[in-house]
Amino acid sequence: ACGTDDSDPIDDGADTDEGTEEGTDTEGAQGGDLIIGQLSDAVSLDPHGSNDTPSSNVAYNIYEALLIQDENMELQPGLATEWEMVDDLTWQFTLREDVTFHDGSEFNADVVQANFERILDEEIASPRAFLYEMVEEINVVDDYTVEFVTEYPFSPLPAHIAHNGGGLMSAEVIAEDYEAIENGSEPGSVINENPVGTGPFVFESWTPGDEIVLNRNEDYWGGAPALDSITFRVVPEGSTRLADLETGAIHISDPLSPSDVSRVEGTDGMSVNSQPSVGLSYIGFNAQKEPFDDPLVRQAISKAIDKDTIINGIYDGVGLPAESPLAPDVFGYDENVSGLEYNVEEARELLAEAGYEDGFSTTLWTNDNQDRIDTATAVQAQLQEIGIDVEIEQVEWGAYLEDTAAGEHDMFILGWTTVTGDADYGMYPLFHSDNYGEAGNRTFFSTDELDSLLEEARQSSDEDERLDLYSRAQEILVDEAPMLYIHHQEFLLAVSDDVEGLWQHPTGILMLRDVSLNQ
Amino acid sequence: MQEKLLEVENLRISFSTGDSLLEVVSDVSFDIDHGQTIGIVGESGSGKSVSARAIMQLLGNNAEVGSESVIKFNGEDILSKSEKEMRRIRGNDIGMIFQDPMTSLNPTMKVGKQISETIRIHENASKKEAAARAKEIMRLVGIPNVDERFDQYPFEFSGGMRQRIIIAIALACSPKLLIADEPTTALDVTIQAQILDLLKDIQEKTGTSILLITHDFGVVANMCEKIVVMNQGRVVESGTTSEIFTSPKEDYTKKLLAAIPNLHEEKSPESKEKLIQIYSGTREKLMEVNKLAKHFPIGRKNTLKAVDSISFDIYKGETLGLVGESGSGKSTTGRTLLRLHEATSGETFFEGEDLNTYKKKQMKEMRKKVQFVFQDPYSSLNPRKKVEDIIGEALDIHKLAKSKKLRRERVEELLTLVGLDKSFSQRFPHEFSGGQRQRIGIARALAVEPEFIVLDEPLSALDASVQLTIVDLLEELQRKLNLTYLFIAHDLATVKKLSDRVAVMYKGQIVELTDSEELFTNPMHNYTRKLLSAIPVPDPHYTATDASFSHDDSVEISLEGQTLQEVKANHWVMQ
Amino acid sequence: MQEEVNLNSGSPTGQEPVNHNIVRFQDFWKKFYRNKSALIGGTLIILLILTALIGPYLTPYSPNAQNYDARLVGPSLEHWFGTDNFGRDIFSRIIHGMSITLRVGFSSVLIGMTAGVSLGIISGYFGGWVDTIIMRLMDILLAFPGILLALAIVSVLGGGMNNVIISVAIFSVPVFARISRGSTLEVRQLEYIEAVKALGASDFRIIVMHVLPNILSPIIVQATLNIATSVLTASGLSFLGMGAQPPTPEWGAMLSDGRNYMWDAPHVSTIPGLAIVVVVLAFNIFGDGLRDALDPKTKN
Amino acid sequence: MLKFLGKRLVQTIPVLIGVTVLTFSMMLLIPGDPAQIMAGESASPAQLEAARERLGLNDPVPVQYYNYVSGVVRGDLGSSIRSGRAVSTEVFGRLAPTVELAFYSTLVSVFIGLIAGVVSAVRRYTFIDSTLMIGALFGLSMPNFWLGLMLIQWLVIGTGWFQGFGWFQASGWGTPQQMILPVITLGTAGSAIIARMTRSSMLEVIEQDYIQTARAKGVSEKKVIYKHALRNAMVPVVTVVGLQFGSLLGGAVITETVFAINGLGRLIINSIRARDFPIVQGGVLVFAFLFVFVNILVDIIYRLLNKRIDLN
Ligand SMILES: Nc1ncnc2c1ncn2[C@@H]1O[C@H](COP(=O)(O)OP(=O)(O)OP(=O)(O)O)[C@@H](O)[C@H]1O
Ligand SMILES: Nc1ncnc2c1ncn2[C@@H]1O[C@H](COP(=O)(O)OP(=O)(O)OP(=O)(O)O)[C@@H](O)[C@H]1O
Ligand SMILES: [Mg+2]
Ligand SMILES: [Mg+2]
Ligand code: NI
Repeated sequence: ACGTDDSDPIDDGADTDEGTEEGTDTEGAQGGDLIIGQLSDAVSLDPHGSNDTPSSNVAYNIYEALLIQDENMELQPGLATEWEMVDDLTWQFTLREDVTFHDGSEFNADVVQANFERILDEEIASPRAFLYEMVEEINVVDDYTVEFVTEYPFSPLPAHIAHNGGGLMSAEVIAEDYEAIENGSEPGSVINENPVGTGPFVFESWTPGDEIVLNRNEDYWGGAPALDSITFRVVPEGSTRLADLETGAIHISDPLSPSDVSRVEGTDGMSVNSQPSVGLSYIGFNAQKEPFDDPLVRQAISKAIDKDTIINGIYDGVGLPAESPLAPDVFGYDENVSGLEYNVEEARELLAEAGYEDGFSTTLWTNDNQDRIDTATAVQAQLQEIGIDVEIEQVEWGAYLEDTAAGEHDMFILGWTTVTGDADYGMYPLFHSDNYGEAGNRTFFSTDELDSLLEEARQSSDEDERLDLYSRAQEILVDEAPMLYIHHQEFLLAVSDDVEGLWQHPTGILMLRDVSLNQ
Repeated sequence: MQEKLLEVENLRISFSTGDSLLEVVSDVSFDIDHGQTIGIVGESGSGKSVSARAIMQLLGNNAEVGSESVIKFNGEDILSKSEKEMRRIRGNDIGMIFQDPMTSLNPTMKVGKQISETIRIHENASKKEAAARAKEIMRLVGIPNVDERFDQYPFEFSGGMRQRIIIAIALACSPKLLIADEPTTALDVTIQAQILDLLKDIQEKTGTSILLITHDFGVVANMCEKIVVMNQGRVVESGTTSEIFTSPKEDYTKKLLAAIPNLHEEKSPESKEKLIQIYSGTREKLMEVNKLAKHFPIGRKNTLKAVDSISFDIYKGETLGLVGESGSGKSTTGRTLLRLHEATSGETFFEGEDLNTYKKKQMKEMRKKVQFVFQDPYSSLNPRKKVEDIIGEALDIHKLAKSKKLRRERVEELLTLVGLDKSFSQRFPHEFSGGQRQRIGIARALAVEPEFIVLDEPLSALDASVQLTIVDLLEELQRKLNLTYLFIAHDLATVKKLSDRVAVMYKGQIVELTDSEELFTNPMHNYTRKLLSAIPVPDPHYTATDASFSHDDSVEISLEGQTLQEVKANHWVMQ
Repeated sequence: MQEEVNLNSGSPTGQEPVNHNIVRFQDFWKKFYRNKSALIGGTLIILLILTALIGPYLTPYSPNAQNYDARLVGPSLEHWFGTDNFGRDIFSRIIHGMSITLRVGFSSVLIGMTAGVSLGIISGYFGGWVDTIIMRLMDILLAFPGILLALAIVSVLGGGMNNVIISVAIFSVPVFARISRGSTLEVRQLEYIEAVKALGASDFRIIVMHVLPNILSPIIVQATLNIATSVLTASGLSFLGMGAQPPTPEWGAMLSDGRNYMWDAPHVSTIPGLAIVVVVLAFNIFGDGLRDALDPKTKN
Repeated sequence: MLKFLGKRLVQTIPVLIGVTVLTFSMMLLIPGDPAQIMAGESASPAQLEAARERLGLNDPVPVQYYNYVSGVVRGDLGSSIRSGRAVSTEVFGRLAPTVELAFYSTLVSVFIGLIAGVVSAVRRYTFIDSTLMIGALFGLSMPNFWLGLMLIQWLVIGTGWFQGFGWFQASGWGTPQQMILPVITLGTAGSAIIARMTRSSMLEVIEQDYIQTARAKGVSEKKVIYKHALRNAMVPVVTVVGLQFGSLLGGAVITETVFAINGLGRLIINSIRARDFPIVQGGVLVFAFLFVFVNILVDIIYRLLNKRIDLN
């Protein structure tokens, strides 16, 4: 479905392997100990306590959510076998029976209730709470049926439930954690020591900053996975990860830098795994600041940038030029919406029309991510062509987030990942007037029409209607060009040829259940 | 014919300074027989030390030895020996005592180790044996408390003691030839006598030959069979000791001999007048020292009472001589007086005011009035400054030169005054001979036209004729400007000549204090007597009549329970 | 025994040039001039400065001209030093970046050295509580993560070249302070210091005229070495928005930008690295020469 | 000596207080909000607010500082904002690799630096001298990351030597095999500086009179150099070594990153970037303590080298 890299045998194997949830695919299960070298350590193994990819990667193997999204971001049964919308505000989930947690406790509706109540508990201050802030109550209907009631109609709820932030842990651990909080501990500290879920792998140990080890869950309800154990090892430097891969110290390097793709391809015994993401990289304009309050200027700039050059030049051709904020795999993406085309002549005209025939000077902010810096450098050179003088300013990450949220920028480079795979998450936080600043809308762009479209779309339960609304929203966003949509990244992994059955989710999570090592 | 131990022929040495070649030794020839002691005397800066270094092949890389020069040691040509061969000779066959005791010792190595090292290099001695031998030698050269001192560092030693360490190093392996460059100048006469006896002793036992460089004709007369007189890089005259003393041929030699200070000279009437004024209380007091003490911590608990509660007065216009055993605290007294060291206790009044209460500004004024000539001429000169700036600095500090030109003129005038060439102002300290450096120190002190100067061994490295010049200069300045001196020295003849009154120090105390005439004719304290009896007599035919006094056993004189008392009018003795 | 008259006496005559200032400078210059390393170092530095000034007018390419068709090309006739990931000509970038790199390296060292040496000498010379306070402050500064400090400077003073120079200078202050303190402690106890004290010299005078010249050599060494570290540190701070911002061809930044291409195109990082070596080499050789010329004992 | 030690240890207290105050105020000064950084690009305001409240970031500054200090006094360094783990666990867990790395690197750089410096001082102006010193400058001008990556690429991957002998695993710390390359990487610049310092200091000392005395004793040139000159030349070198050790502690970040060593340097930098104040505070505090300790050591060595230097 997503193969951009035909030369890669593993990729194909993984991609065609649908219905993985059923856990029927167990050939080649020789076991083995898989070692993954990753950029950074997990922050927390409390599924409600973090939202970074390394944490998710680990948590995904320990905990499971009620639903899962397949590689096409389509919803599939997880710990819930069925789900339906009872009315505009009520969703009902039927739970899988005979599932036990790693600590032996039983999975049932009470557990689900306890988990979601914890996420929404302000005292816990879960960074995942925003996914469920529309949920008003969680009702236990019977042992294996649970009901979510939302404050307003919210059709993407199942997608949110499927997010790994909705991973479920043993009620006993939750109780213990609360007890510890009473005694002055930080929320999650018990869970970090002893994460207990229902997933295919069981937590073994965590040396912070160094590695996390998981072991096979022999009693996994979907059948025990092939691997004996998984080690997530922190190797911050990309080149070192490759060296480790080459010397056999690790099996997977996550992530792989685009500039290293050719190197990996040229080395025996390893290959590149690429996976289109549901992310977007963009240059945001400050739509409330001159001259970016003028759509003509924003369009001019959007037209002046050759995305292909950037993708080829900086990302080594990895990634998809973005037409609109939504990636193709996101629900609501409209392939008929086409973005502003690269055309320097037209860009100049637009700029002249806006009253800047001689161009102007401005600044472009970036944080210290090398790809973003390079993008900025390329953009600077291209804007020079239409007379816009760009000064690049690097800002340290912490300050960057704060200052862009405060609207102190002219232009800035950032990214956004539609973690739920639903257009609501891909647009509502970024472009709704309620979300100015730190909530996500750092361009400070909004129109009334767009606001109402986005509101309507998130409340509608009719898929076709939603698609239609999102189409219109995307058209507006292309037209108004509050951002210059650069590209939808691809996740890149370098994988040892010993690894079989690996695939990566569009949200970046490694799917390890069916992986086996072939030594 | 038996071979000579050392033959030096046509030695010519030049230094390159800047871009000119400076010939400092020209055509020097002399030789030494086995077991012989010869003395080199001569003007300061005449090339004595340089010649000695040439024998050791330690001239440094800016020196050049003329191609026609020959130095033969034991019949072998030294100049053609490799560095490795030389190393076997140095310290073993030829021992060398360098002139400058302060900078010749490694500051970060324990003194004992510096001695035992030589033994270990040349003789297959174990560490323990070498240490035992080293201690023995330390005792031999008269270091007290050897066991304790063995593990001390050079900075903890007085000038004289350092000199003895250097002697000990040179003697450690009983060399065939000992080159001793001013070996006793920093020592008091008792120790000097001891060392000289020691050298003679060693010579007798081992047949060592000695090349002795010195200014002191008393020492030469005592020790040497032959004398070489040098002046301006050349040998002016040489011959047996009695020849030179009785029938000198050259003018320079005559001049030198004439300049030898004489103990029996009468004091001048001026001096007598001064004494009358002092004793009658009509002369103004410049300084009043009351129970001054300076203690240094040694080790963890012990303290060394370098100066242990001394009281005395200094009157305006007088010269107070300060003599005494090396290490008895003379320099420390001088330093503490001027607040270069903070006193441990006691008071010092300068022109009636307590020095300890002086504020910064007063101190600066005081510093203009009071000067210090340091005992060690080399280390008291900043190695990175030219002489012009070293002396000129004194003028700058007190704003005594109105223009650059005046400053330079004044510096040149001062150099001339102390008998140095004007052009020396452009040289750096390491380019001078010992005596020249000493005179630079004097010139610096004189630059500010002080009222009071502490002269710490100002003449030790000077030959007799230059000494005389400087002594005359000092006296003349005193007469003209009513200068006051505290004159610290070992050379008792000069002390007698220059001083109005003399204080004798021993173990940090003043043991005797009276006018110089009285002290030399009627010494009352045991230590003073011992001191006076050790004065070498500049007459080769003189043999010590007072055989009762042996130099080698340094009989400790106890000061337990004694105080300084006026035993006789104006004659204070510790009893 | 010879009894000839003086031909060439040990003591030179008193008739020589009158102006000693000139003589003194000539002495220094002569020594300096004759000192091969000083000469080579000095010439190199002058060459570098000239290149920094004139070079930018002569380069074959514009330093920021991108050419995606010639990315990561190795050194060739067309591109002497090859091209970087944007296809920019590295040779042109090196030449254009020279002035800014020299400025960062040199000014930050100069500032850091001045402040550090002053503090160190004061501390070592006076000792006691002055020493305690200064050295404890230096400890704090040393123990303190540089990034935090730099961040604070950015947030108070803003980014920009001058502030990066200040930050880098601040990092090096404790280093210079410690080194000069250590040497001062040693020099302080020497007799010639006591001798000038006896002359009534003020502490200031002693420090400037007597202590400083005698501790100069470790300071010169440290300073010339520090130029390299400063350039590298400065580029390390650019992510905070300090100092040279892309696409400025500052060498340290070029060096670290090349990091991603070290396997495929090592020249991208190696060449700026070598350029830094050349500059540091020039200053070090020069520093050695200076040291020798200042030391009266070395003759050449 | 004991008195000196006592005095210096007492002096550590103000240093540590100074460090905490400085760190604290810097943290206030610099923009960036831990809650927001934790939440990343997509955070909801309510959630941020809740997080701030929980972390006590909404308290007035003096209250925050008071809370912090009173915690420290009770031996509680607080807990990480990001992970919730106790700061002491996080910090001390990572202390050993960093200290070891700095220690071995210092050892290596002293060893190499001293030898190179002495050799080039003794053979002044010869080919060896120039080669060594130019080598030193190369060592100095190579950034750690460059050297580290090059070592990995050339030695580990390029030649296969290390993996062939089972000597090297690119990541991790603890076994001698793992230590070799990081220690070389970190120690190189240090040896360069030490070599240069030693050379210049030696040149100064060799000119002194007492070196001549030693030669006059017949001491071999080697012993003259190593027993007489070196010790006297050591004072500036010791200073540099002390500084080196200190800066290695802090400067190990890059080496730790390149070689995947789970050290304190990396932790602190990451925490600064995440505005994880308690970790930064704790880490800096530990560094400061080590630093002061190293400085005390340096002063003692000064004194051991030259008894005349008065510590009090
Ligand atoms: N390293 C040097 N460079 C230049 N000139 C030097 C050097 N060493 C000594 N001289 C000069 O050589 C001459 C002889 O010096 P030397 O030290 O031999 O004198 P000396 O006879 O030992 O005098 P003194 O009795 O004062 O010690 C002096 O004029 C001195 O200035
Ligand atoms: N800075 C110091 N630290 C420790 N001990 C010292 C110090 N200076 C001098 N002493 C000791 O004090 C005593 C007296 O020394 P001082 O230099 O005053 O002797 P001196 O009478 O001048 O001897 P000399 O005639 O040999 O110069 C000696 O035992 C010496 O070792
Ligand atoms: Mg001499
Ligand atoms: Mg003395
Ligand atoms: Ni003149």
